[in-house]
Amino acid sequence: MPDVNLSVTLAGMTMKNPVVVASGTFGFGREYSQFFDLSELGGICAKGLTLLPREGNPAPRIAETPMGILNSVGLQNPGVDAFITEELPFLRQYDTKVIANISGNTPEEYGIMCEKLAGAGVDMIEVNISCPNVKAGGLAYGTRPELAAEVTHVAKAHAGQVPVMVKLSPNVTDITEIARAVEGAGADAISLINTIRGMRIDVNTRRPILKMNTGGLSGPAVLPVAVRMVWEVAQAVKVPILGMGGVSRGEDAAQLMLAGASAVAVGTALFADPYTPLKVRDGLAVLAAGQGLAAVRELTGKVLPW
Amino acid sequence: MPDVNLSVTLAGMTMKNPVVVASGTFGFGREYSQFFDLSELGGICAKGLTLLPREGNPAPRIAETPMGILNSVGLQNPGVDAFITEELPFLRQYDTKVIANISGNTPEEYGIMCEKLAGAGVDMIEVNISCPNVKAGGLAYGTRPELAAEVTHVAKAHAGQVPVMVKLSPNVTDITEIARAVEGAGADAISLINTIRGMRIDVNTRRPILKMNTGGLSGPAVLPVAVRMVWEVAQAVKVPILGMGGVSRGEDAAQLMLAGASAVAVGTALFADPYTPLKVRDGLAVLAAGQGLAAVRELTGKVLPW
Amino acid sequence: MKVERECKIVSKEQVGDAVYMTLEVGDMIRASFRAPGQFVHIRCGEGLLLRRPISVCSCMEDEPDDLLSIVFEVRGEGTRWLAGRELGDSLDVLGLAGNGFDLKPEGRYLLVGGGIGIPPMLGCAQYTGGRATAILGGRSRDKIILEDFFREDCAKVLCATDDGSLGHHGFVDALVRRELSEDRGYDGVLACGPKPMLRNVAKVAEEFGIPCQVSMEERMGCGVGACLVCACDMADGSRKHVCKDGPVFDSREVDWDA
Amino acid sequence: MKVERECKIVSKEQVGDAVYMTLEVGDMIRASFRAPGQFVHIRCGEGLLLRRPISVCSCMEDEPDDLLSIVFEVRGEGTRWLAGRELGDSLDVLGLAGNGFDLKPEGRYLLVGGGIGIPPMLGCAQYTGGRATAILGGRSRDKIILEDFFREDCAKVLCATDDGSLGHHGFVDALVRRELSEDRGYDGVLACGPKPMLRNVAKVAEEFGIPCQVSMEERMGCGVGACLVCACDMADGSRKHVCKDGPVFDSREVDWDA
Ligand SMILES: Cc1cc2nc3c(=O)[nH]c(=O)nc-3n(C[C@H](O)[C@H](O)[C@H](O)COP(=O)(O)OP(=O)(O)OC[C@H]3O[C@@H](n4cnc5c(N)ncnc54)[C@H](O)[C@@H]3O)c2cc1C
Ligand SMILES: Cc1cc2nc3c(=O)[nH]c(=O)nc-3n(C[C@H](O)[C@H](O)[C@H](O)COP(=O)(O)OP(=O)(O)OC[C@H]3O[C@@H](n4cnc5c(N)ncnc54)[C@H](O)[C@@H]3O)c2cc1C
Ligand SMILES: Cc1cc2nc3c(=O)[nH]c(=O)nc-3n(C[C@H](O)[C@H](O)[C@H](O)COP(=O)(O)O)c2cc1C
Ligand SMILES: Cc1cc2nc3c(=O)[nH]c(=O)nc-3n(C[C@H](O)[C@H](O)[C@H](O)COP(=O)(O)O)c2cc1C
Ligand code: FES
Ligand code: FES
Repeated sequence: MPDVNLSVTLAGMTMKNPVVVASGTFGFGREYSQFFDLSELGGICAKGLTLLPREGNPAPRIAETPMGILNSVGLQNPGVDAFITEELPFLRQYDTKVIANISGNTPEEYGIMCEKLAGAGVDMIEVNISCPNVKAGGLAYGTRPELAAEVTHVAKAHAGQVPVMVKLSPNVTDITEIARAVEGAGADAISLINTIRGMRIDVNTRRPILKMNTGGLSGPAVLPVAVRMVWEVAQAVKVPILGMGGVSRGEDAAQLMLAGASAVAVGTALFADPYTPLKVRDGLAVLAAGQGLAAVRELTGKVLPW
Repeated sequence: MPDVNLSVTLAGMTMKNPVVVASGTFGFGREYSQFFDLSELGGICAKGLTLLPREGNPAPRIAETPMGILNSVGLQNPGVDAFITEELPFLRQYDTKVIANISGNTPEEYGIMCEKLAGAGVDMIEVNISCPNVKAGGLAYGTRPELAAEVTHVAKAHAGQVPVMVKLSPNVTDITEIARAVEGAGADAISLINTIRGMRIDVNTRRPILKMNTGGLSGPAVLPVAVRMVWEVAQAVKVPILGMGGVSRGEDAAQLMLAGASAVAVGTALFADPYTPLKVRDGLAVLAAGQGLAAVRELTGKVLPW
Repeated sequence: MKVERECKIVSKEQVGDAVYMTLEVGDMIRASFRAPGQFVHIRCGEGLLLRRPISVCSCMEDEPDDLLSIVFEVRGEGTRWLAGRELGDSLDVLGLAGNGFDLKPEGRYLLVGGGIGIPPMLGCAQYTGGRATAILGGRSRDKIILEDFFREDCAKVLCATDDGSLGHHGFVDALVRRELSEDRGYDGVLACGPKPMLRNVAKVAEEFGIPCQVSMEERMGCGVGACLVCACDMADGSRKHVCKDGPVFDSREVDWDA
Repeated sequence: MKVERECKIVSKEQVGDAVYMTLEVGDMIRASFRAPGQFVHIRCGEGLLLRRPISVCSCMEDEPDDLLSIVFEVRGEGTRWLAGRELGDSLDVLGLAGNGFDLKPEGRYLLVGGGIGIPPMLGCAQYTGGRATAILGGRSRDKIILEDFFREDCAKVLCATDDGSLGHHGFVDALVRRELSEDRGYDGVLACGPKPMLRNVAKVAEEFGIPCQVSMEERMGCGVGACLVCACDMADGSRKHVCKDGPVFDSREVDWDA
């Protein structure tokens, strides 16, 4: 490997390299630990947690599309308490940052989860606001600036010293509006993009492939949308960005970093190749070295718009 | 070819088959007429017109992405008058429906263009509302229901007997809101999706590939988003739908039709294979025959959601 | 410990409508074999993001490379790509995944395979050293594949076809019922095939009070238990995962009405 | 009339860093040849949506199949795929596209090719039956490809390299200046190469009042003039399209500051 400094800092959290794994694609790390040492990762965004255990949606929960996949897992998870007692100690064995990802039905639920997780000692909390707000009639928090700000505010108030990163949904007219709202409400970092809503129909059975009819699109197909949104958000806010959406090579990660991301997450690409995060890291190092950089973090925000 | 009735009707306009070519990807038909007889097409959405001639944006105007492309042509066109005198007579030689696609800076411009085109005798007018509204500070008409409705209203008022189809942008939080607004304002049909905004960066030069920095994503990558949006719109409105976005095979077209489209458009896939529209048509016929249908139009809206 | 590695195709032949392939899989069997009924997760070209799960038909430890065979039918893009690979080509294989059947080498089992669910039962037959009875079912005679192999590795082989072109005219569960009523000495019923068949077989086994294990299918992402897409509804309302908790489940655990 | 067809690769060799391929193109030359300087638009595998434009190096009508040769360098994914094709493989070729150079077979032209812009000038040399002078430029000696072919088909061949490893030490425009001042008998200058080179060559030709045509590059979609992505800025503020109006333009038409 070339001699390039790989470490990056995201909202005060220093990672040994800029590659983390995306929430929901890596479980709580146990399975992929059979393939490589988790200490090689910059960080791990754990599977999305809710206050109480959830079984998620009925199967089929996945469909393939051109260079993408749709999923409709629907936040199956053992609940925040089981995460803290059963999963966190396992993750803590590794020398990597642990980022808990949370979803709530109400702002209060976000608050309770933040308090528990801050107490348990995670490195960062990623607040997923793509889930519907039950009180606001099922409207997703992530599509309305005032709701997004409210959730962020409550999360911050209960997270103590633990930095709060808010994860934005791409299913909006103007992502910068949401980004500014959560920054204004105190978010320490922003991650994006979550999945884009899509659908696939089996033309023979005439049934949607997913039992939920629609699901979230991820994978290489969405990379150009992710790059655009990271770039727009980077210009709109000052907080650091964790970029994701379709990364499968060092070059993809470099695009997101140039657009403004301080670090990147790899999700869907894991399913084709479990070693993708390490290959992305190495690819970034080679690319940075080839450009004569001393550190990979020098890429962040360095796009030269026309 | 199997013995299946291919004809479909879109807002009273009967087409010999459900496959049209998407605006901006087929010019005014002259070039692809070198490859096949344009009379084989259900219809032709001509390149987007503006009131006055426009040279469009500087190059590069295209970038490749995983199973997609980005474009930033920016409505280069000879203006509506030159279309009527130079291009329409050429298109009229063929036994196919001619759909003019228009973009304006103000509602008034849409009105003037509709009047001219209705007078010249096009079969349908497709109103592109993805362009920024100069008066409303550059906000795209297609992202605000009230603006979309205003443009539709003015277009309808000036289009006489010619049906008006409004083309929706997918870059919105809730596509059904826009669809209902344009239906309410009198749209005879709705077409979707236009391109999704994206970006690609050359990691070596650190420049966006497109001179405009960002552009519109199209091609197979967007198919699942198109299917989802057509399905949502089909449930929200009663007017017929022209579905598009990533169609390259009969199966893709069938997905859009099952989701609710009465006809489909093929765009980006033409660049890889000029014969795609005919292959999509034939693929649809085979698929419908395989399902024992007497007519391809029986597919429309027949998805069986779970 | 699971592995992901390039595995060379060392034999390929057509069996009925299906393709039979043998792969050199390095130390994959030594490293991750647990029981017959596990599967491999195979990458089908650069253009497809998702691997395809295919059951292990039979496998053996060997030097320098363990050997593993799979049998699959062309259903869509991925299996079409797979069927196009030739002798000497390499496949990107992740495995062995899943748990397989819970069975004792010295046990006596009634193995039930339907259609493309037949091949994984061969591994069970071999594992239990000739003691098993196999019931193979399919739509018609040409869907009953690998019968000769089963005759080699089983005490008894029965066939059923929907159209009566081979063996019993009807479904396998009728043969299961006959066999269980004539012979009370089975330690269990192990089944793989389409869900309606599994449900019917499970019902018969339950009637006779014989434990029954079924191999379930579901669309997969990671194949290792991390992404949670391959949910299988359980009778108790919970959801387990085919790739990690399965693909084999106790028939009484499964919610057959889901 | 343009065609899109499968074309068999009947020769393939390495020339310097570039790949030289000859294709059997059916009646493509008979149907669509206009002049040297046209290009073909080649599909580079299923995974890439956009075809890649490659200039015709030389071509000839033949029976049963016309022959066409291309020379290309590996720059990215598409050309890497192309370079991986072997003798006997088929390529999906759309062509001939574009207009080519406006030249008379009996004219005397100064042909200027830089780097991978050298090959298309060979077609011009052959078309004008040995009367042309060729000036070939490149970074170093190994970038000057096809020199022997040019010697066969030209009255005179001059070379320039940035590093002086072959011929004149410096840029081609110095040789153009020398040649035009020594020989007033040229009907025109025809050039293909990187944009800065084209601009400099055009400037020199203009000084001498000799008409100059340049072959421009731009990223393409359809390759036939329908999608309007391949815009080239003109001096008069309009935008023309490389694939349809070009790739060859009169040097005075082009906006060199864009
Ligand atoms: C544990 C397990 C073991 C299997 N063993 C075998 C075997 O030994 N032989 C065999 O022929 N088939 C087997 N299958 C089914 C096989 O995985 C599918 O036929 C195959 O995935 C179809 O892929 P495709 O690309 O050809 O079809 P497509 O329909 O194009 O596939 C599209 C997507 O749907 C998924 N999919 C489609 N059908 C199935 C299915 N029945 N089960 C799971 N995913 C599906 C694919 O994996 C892919 O992600 C098994 C499935 C599972 C879950
Ligand atoms: C009219 C014309 C004639 C050409 N003739 C030749 C030739 O004879 N030999 C040769 O080696 N090259 C030629 N080129 C350049 C050649 O088209 C590019 O090198 C090639 O497209 C790069 O594709 P890629 O996939 O390897 O690179 P990538 O960078 O991966 O390509 C990504 C995209 O950018 C486009 N692109 C990248 N570079 C260029 C470029 N310089 N010009 C146009 N599009 C580009 C590609 O077509 C593709 O759409 C010509 C270009 C044009 C416009
Ligand atoms: C199977 C699956 C499950 C996911 N679950 C979650 C989740 O629980 N919480 C969350 O914030 N994002 C979730 N995501 C979104 C990813 O974290 C990521 O934002 C998205 O997939 C884009 O990245 P990718 O293209 O690299 O996969 C999930 C994605 C997939 C594919
Ligand atoms: C090069 C290009 C130019 C386009 N120009 C227009 C246009 O002028 N007006 C318009 O309404 N849509 C335009 N579009 C959008 C297409 O009509 C279509 O909505 C979109 O490309 C999705 O379909 P596809 O994936 O089949 O290409 C253009 C698309 C492309 C690729
Ligand atoms: S496929 Fe990922 S958990 Fe089963
Ligand atoms: S590439 Fe489409 S107009 Fe030139």
